Amino acid sequence: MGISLVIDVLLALGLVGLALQVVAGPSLFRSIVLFVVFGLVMALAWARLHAPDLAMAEAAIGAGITGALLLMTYRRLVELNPEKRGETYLGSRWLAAPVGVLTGVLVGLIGWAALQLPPGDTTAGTLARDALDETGVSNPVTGVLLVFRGYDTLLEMGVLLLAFLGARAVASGRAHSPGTSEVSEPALVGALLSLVVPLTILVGIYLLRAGGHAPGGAFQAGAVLAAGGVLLSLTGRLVPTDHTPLVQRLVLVLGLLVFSGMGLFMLFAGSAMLSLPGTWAIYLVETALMISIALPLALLFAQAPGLKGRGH
Amino acid sequence: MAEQAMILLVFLPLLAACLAFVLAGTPARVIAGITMAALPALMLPITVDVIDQGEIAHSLGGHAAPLGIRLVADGSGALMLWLVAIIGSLASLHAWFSFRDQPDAEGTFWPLWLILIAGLNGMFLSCDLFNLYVAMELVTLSAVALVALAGGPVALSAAMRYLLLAMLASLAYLLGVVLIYNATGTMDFRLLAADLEATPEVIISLVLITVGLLLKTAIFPLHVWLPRAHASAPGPVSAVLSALVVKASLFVLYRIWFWSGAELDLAPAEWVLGLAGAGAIIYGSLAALVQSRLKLLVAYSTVAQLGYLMMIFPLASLLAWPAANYQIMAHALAKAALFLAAANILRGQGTDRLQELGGLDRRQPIDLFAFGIAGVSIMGLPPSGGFLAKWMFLETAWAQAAWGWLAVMVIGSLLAAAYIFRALAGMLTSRQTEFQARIRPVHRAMSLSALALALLALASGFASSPILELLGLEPPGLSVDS
Amino acid sequence: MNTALSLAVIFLIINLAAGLVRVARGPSPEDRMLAALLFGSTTVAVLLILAQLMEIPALRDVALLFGLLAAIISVAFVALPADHDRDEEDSWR
Amino acid sequence: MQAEIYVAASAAVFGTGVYGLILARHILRKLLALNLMGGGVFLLLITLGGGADGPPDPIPQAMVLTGIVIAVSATAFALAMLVRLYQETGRATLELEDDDQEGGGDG
Repeated sequence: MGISLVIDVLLALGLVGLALQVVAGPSLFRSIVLFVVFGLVMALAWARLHAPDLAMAEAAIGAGITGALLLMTYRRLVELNPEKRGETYLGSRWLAAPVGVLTGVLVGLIGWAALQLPPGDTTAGTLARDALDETGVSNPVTGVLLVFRGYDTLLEMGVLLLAFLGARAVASGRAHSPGTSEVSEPALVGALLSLVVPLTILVGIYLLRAGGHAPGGAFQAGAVLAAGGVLLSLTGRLVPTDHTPLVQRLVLVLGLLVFSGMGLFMLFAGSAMLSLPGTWAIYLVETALMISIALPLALLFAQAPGLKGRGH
Repeated sequence: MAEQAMILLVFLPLLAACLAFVLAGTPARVIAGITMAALPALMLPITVDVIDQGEIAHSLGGHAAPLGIRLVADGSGALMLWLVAIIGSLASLHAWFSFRDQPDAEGTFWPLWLILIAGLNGMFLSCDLFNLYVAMELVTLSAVALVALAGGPVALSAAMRYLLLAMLASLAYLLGVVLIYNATGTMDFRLLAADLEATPEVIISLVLITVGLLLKTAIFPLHVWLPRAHASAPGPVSAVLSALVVKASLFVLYRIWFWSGAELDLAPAEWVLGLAGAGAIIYGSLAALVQSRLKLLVAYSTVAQLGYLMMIFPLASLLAWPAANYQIMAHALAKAALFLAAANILRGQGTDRLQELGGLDRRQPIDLFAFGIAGVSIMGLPPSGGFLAKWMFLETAWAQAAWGWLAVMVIGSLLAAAYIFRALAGMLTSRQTEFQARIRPVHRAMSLSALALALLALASGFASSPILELLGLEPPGLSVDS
Repeated sequence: MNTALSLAVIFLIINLAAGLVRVARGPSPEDRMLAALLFGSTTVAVLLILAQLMEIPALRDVALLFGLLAAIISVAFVALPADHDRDEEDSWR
Repeated sequence: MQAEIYVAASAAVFGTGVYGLILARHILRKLLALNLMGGGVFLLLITLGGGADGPPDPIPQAMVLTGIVIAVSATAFALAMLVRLYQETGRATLELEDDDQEGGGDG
């Protein structure tokens, strides 16, 4: 026990140190890279806290997709204004000390409060563990996400759709290509792509299938697929379109339609809303969710209403 | 029957949003219109059952709380849902005509709009702290996107400020919820009530939750994001933002305060909340008084009117409860009318600068009339709903000999009269302005939707008894005589 | 056995910290990205050992995911022209 | 003991995020700070959820998964809006505008 505690201390120190560097570092680009590293260390912390589901999600979404989005946005801002003029970091240096003290007090209060609370004996979580057998899946996290608190998951799909709709609402009209199709690309990119992209699909499907009994599930799988899409749009294999094609519009709402459609069917068949008729239904919903997670994430990265294959 | 209707209140707009997004164009508008028109119909069986049984509930997935999430419609919740149904459908009528000439924006507008409605209904029905977090994100992101839809630097930076502060608010709220879950093992805010004790840790988490919700509600001094965002949004969006969106987070605050925290003694905090409300009333009214643009005046008036809703905390009693709910309702109806009328005026005149709006009584009489009628309710003149709300508040303060709060509310009403009359006086002067180049046609239905809301605000003063009956269910955190 | 594994993890984490210095200092984007790739490989190793140490086999799946993401990062780096990131003390803070 | 370590770390990360959010002016930096704050909240949730000893509570894990997806959604939307704002104004910061500008939004 003693020596493995050193691991935790190192990870905790790493997290705090990285957070400080992200906030106080001198260059914005460096802060973004360090934020991605923060995500990776966080994934290790999740592993140490017996949360492999989260380690996957953090690596794929928290560090991976978010990091890619941040870097892409940084790049677009630099393109818009190569001189990076007129930007300063600290609004007013005299604020730094009082704000530091204030947040220090906040940190103390939160930490203290969290440690005071005695852990409850019977939590909703222990009930979920006990009731897991009814669900047909043996991964309790999947059970909670799809069965016990499926409503949260469904609304969350709405939030993801909103992010896409909002981004489309503020898009400036002209589609922007995140890839570098004009620049000649190194010869190895094509070869590597033909290896990595099928691999992302394979891993995605594997994670989806594994989600029932082991860590994994729709979110992790969707994020991995999205990473494949990010790759393809980065290398110009997928190019942005000005409008969202019908098929992609359907895919974007597929998860919502399938999940709530099945829920409503069960409701009007006399059962409870969002109750699922069997294990197959869980996998069906998860598959739909995976697809509807992957596409908006890839589109958000491309900052485009739609994508199409190059040459079409 | 009522349970199914309650679930459809969330899922009908959600599915309609998906369909509107997929089909786009004219079908999107038709789907949205049908959906919004169906909402009041869905409210009928719900209202009957709520009056009958006190409340209706449904455990989603068949898993009872605390394991699952349940939807609950009680009296005050039903009132809010009615407001969403009525204001939502009248604002949709306005949007039907005002967005018709912007096909690009319209394709995004209807899905966003329907998700916003679904999120609002979800917030008013939710009985689970974490589910409320998700529903709140649904409302916030769609609201921000709808503000940004107006385009242009002003709306975009207003939307950005709104989004950043709302994200901060969500995180503060979520942190509080995390601490609460750890203390009690449940997130159902009715079940919580039994487990919450006034230990310093619970107080800290309640403070975090409260600050987050106050930031989302834009209670003074956390209001900085509101006036710009509400004033620069498209007309129907401003109406729903001011009438409903800020009330939704306040409604959550009421629920946590008076249901979950029913057993706690929070007197000092109640006083602080009252002071924030008093600050909002005075500051918001004074700021509204000096605005040179109509929509900003209306937006600052929202800051002021939200202050009244804080008065329930220091005056906590069973008399203040219907007063606060009445104020939510009256303000929502009147403010939606004001924003729609102001949007019509801006559209018709090409400007909403007060000094350029002279002689409006001849050019846009219906909009001016709607503005005036709604203004009566904002000022709190009889026989409007606003009058009844303020009268109940004053009565409560009088009964408790709370002269300070009473004085603030009286001053607030006087200031409201001042800024409404200032706006009306500007628009009624016969000074004919020169340029009419930017005028765009205002469809009759757009004016009538504003007028309908204004008349409803006025009428809610007459029809008080069924509404008060709906509010009959008393939150446990309020006593008869405090 | 467990002590040995723990020590190995600690050693690898200290390696990560060393790599972090390159990420933070640069100076060239290639330095940063190589360090980030090293990061990926090292975390894969950490996860594999943790899977053994904590008896959570699923952590091997996590390691698999990390390996895939590291490959994606390398492609992304090759595909993205990164010349504008060279300046360390950019005025844009 | 493990719980104490991670509770301290999560509180410190959250606080660092708050500090950065208040002081940073570039919107991208504000978003980084908000994401750090989110990380702190999630870490606290899992740490308290009994990850340290005994079987971990699945409900906090599901909540954090939801939270991560919401965080990336909000961040992605904010980034898209930032690009547009930058195109329109040339600024990546929020200044308090004077209230006398003509607002759009008559639609």
